[in-house]
Amino acid sequence: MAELCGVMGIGQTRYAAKRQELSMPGLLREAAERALDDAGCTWADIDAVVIGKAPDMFEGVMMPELFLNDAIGGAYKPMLRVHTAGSVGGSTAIVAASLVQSGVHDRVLTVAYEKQSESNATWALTISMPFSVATVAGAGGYFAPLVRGYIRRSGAPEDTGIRVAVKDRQNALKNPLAHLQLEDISFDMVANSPMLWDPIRYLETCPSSDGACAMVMAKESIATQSTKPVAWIHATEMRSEPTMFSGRDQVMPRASLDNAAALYKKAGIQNPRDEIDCAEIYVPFSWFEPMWMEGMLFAPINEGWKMTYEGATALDGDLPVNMSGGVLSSNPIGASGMIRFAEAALQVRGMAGDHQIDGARKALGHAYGGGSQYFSTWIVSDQKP
Amino acid sequence: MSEEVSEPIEVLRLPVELEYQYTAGKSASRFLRGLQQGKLLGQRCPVDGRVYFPTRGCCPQHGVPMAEEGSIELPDVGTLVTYSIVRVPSANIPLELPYVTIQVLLDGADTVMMHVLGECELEDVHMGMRLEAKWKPEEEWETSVGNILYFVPLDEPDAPYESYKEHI
Amino acid sequence: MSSTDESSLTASHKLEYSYKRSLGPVLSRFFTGIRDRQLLGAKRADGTVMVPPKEYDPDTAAALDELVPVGPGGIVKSWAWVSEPRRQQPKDHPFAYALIQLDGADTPFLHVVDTNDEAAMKTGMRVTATWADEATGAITDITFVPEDAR
Amino acid sequence: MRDVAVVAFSQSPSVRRETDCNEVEILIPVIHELRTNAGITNEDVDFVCSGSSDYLAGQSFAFVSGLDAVGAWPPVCESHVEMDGAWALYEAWVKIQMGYAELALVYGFGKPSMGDLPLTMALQLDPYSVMPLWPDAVSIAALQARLLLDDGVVSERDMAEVAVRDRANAKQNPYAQVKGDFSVDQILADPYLVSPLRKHDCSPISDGASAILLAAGDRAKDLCKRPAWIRGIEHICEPQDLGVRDLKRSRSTEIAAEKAGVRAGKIDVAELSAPFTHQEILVERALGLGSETSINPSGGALAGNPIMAVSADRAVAHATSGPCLQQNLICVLEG
Repeated sequence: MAELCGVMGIGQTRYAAKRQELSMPGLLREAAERALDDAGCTWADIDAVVIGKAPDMFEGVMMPELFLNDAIGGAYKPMLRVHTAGSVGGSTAIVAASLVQSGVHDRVLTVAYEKQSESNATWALTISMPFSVATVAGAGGYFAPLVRGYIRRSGAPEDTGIRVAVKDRQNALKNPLAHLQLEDISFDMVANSPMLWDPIRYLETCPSSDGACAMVMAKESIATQSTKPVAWIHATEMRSEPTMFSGRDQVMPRASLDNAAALYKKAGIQNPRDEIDCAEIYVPFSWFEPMWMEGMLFAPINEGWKMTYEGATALDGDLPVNMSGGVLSSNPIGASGMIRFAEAALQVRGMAGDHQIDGARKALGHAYGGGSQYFSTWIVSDQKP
Repeated sequence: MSEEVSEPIEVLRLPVELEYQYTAGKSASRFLRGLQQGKLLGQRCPVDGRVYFPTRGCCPQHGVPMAEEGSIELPDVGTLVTYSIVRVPSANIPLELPYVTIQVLLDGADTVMMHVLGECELEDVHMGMRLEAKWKPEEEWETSVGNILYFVPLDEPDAPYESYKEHI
Repeated sequence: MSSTDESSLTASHKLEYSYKRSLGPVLSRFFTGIRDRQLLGAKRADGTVMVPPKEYDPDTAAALDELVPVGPGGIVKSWAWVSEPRRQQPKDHPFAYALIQLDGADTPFLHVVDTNDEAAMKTGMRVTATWADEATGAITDITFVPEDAR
Repeated sequence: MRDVAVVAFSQSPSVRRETDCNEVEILIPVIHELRTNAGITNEDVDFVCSGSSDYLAGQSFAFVSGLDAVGAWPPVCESHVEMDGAWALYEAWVKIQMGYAELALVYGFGKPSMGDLPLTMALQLDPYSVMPLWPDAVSIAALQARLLLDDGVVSERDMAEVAVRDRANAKQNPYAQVKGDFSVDQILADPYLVSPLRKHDCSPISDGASAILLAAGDRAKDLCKRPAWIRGIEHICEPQDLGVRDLKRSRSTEIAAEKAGVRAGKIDVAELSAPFTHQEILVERALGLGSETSINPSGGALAGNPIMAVSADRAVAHATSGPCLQQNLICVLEG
């Protein structure tokens, strides 16, 4: 019953620790203009705008979309602002797609961003509240105990995370927009980097970036007229569960597994590892690659690390993961999920440049957030469903 | 007039300062008042009877308010479920580096609490360790989890993995 | 506080951070201008001038980069009298927020008018910008006062 | 377009300061009551969407704890807008339109009494050239009111009449915060709060939550004897800059109303959630409402304004966000 929706324009900023030469409107604009150019349309062609970002306290502006909207052509148009923790970039793309799939709008612009240099991410992520005693700082402190739980459960070799970190940083060298460009990245360099939140080392963590990512999505009759390849959306899915409850599996949350099963069912995928050509997965700490290989049903439970170890997730593997360098190489938090979705779309459009996987026809974009409790995903293809 | 060309302004500092009157809520207030008296009060979910510690306003799994009469006192001993050794400083955490952040399952509780470990060599930290709370002097007790300074190892055999693995 | 007290505990909570605002090319010129005691507006495609300048036209999203001098005098288009200022607000005595249309500008902008009392405020009155002794290049460097009071 | 209807609604009382409960504790009974009244469980719900604001709560990720009140297990298909709950309702309506959901749960919650709400709202303004002056929300609205008064678009008496009407209507609404019989002359004798606004011109600051159940076609008829069918739902956002907008009318409301088909038939009841009396008049005019329409029979936002929940509440006509009616949503419902 839903309308077909195609991604016909993608724009990303260059990602960096500080894009000090840009204001917030300027940052969104850099991505949005590139997406419009790619889609071959103008501001006037856009029917609605969907903006996503993580907590407002990162930039200290309450509902900043209200002052940003007109800089990306949103004056006197419908505008929505999405916030679903770390998965927000993905959820924002899904809301934009829904506006087209529902037949409500013909052509929608979506932008997700974060300008983390305006403040300090660790502060904004863990603001101390009265009566509570802070024992962990930022996302690393929160996720490290879960990573330890995964290692204990799966018996994964302790250098699995190092291998992921090296692979993603090598991939980033093929992506000129990536924040971290570590020319001399090596196993030893990661292994010898300081242990921050044991078992997570410095070079196994994501950076803090400024950046924005934008997409133009359109209904079938418009998208098919594009002179460039279109990424057709085959399925979108999202799942959430509470942060904690008794017996909650924090390492392999059911929301992830349910989300994956529902996504593949909608996309008509029986065997994801065979049918999906490549994936952009939200991996802010290297160990989450093996964990989400299981969480996305690419590998049996407790065996995701084998895919990393055997090189299956490398650019020349059978399921390349994070060809762009991933969150480990660029992390404007509110945009990080949308970058995954957009990079998946670039792959099936054949427009991913030096990190293009030859013949990629079906790709997965993935984001997660909160205490491993929010999941959003999509499957895109060069073919209509 | 000076001839020198002044530097353009590219970045402005903008302080934001807002004050709030934070409300802990009914459930957390009971829990915090217990702490003030040195009591660790858990609450039962009225649906499955599981004991939540620290308490929450409702059972997140079932979306129902915790039974008020279901408040039960827990001992200050438990099992280390998982942990991380933190070597990164943070403005809002006054602890000396490195320190060990832990998830503890108190005996009789069905959820973990986050805290820190003390009086333990880093190489000795491991999952399943038995732990005991180290309290501040009684005259310093407030309505805060901070009344427990940290947990310390107990001289007891480790809890078996099976006994706590569902809490990771 | 007794243990039978069932009302919720409350505590004050302060959210405090000093943000770093990178300005981009247009606002950089605007704030550098303020530091150097010069107010600037942006010329839009239809020839009208807006203050403060924006990088992109609010109605058309067209990039704006032509800045022209405006003010320092202007007309009060509307005003609101703040009789009990909050600690964060720019004055520690009663003052007015006002929409001021600077000479040379076609749209008003929000700023502060400092008069002794509310009776001195009037829609249509002329005001002019005065600068703090030490201008740092922030919007708070200036305050407007009645032109005839100078 | 599919037929979609509001089939159930619940709300907490609007109160100036909820001293016992935190945000989640306000929300728990509201969602519980909604499900009970509709006779459904979480498993029946295909999509959940909420609206809230971190700055109202003074902490990042404030909305995450809302999942506790839902009891989001097994995991739910869920999304959140950092906006008023009205826009969460809109997103849920879109999901039903695309066939993703048949039954959707929408909720909004806020506890603005924790902070200094008018001052907090200054953080919505341009962070470079406006926000550093800390113009509070009442002062911003007062600037708009004086423009209208100076131009004779409204009078102080018009504004007082709106307050008197809404407060009188609110007497019928057990959830409303400010209610009673007042005379126009009596309240016009009050001093200014921020000149030219008096206390009665400003909506109260309210803590509260509300929840709505949306259903498609036959599902709606199964669940409810008299579903409120959504015949049009549209929202529009203006540029924020006060200088470039026409503050003497609400253009975004006019556009949304036109698209939503407000004038396609007689409107019996309009619920407007403008936070200031002069803004309520602007919205009323933008909608083209006449004497055949009963305005704010519940008392409207001026009687009780749980800022993030106002939406999800009545057979909504209108919700707003941003300074001086920057963003407006219009929903046309039919019984």
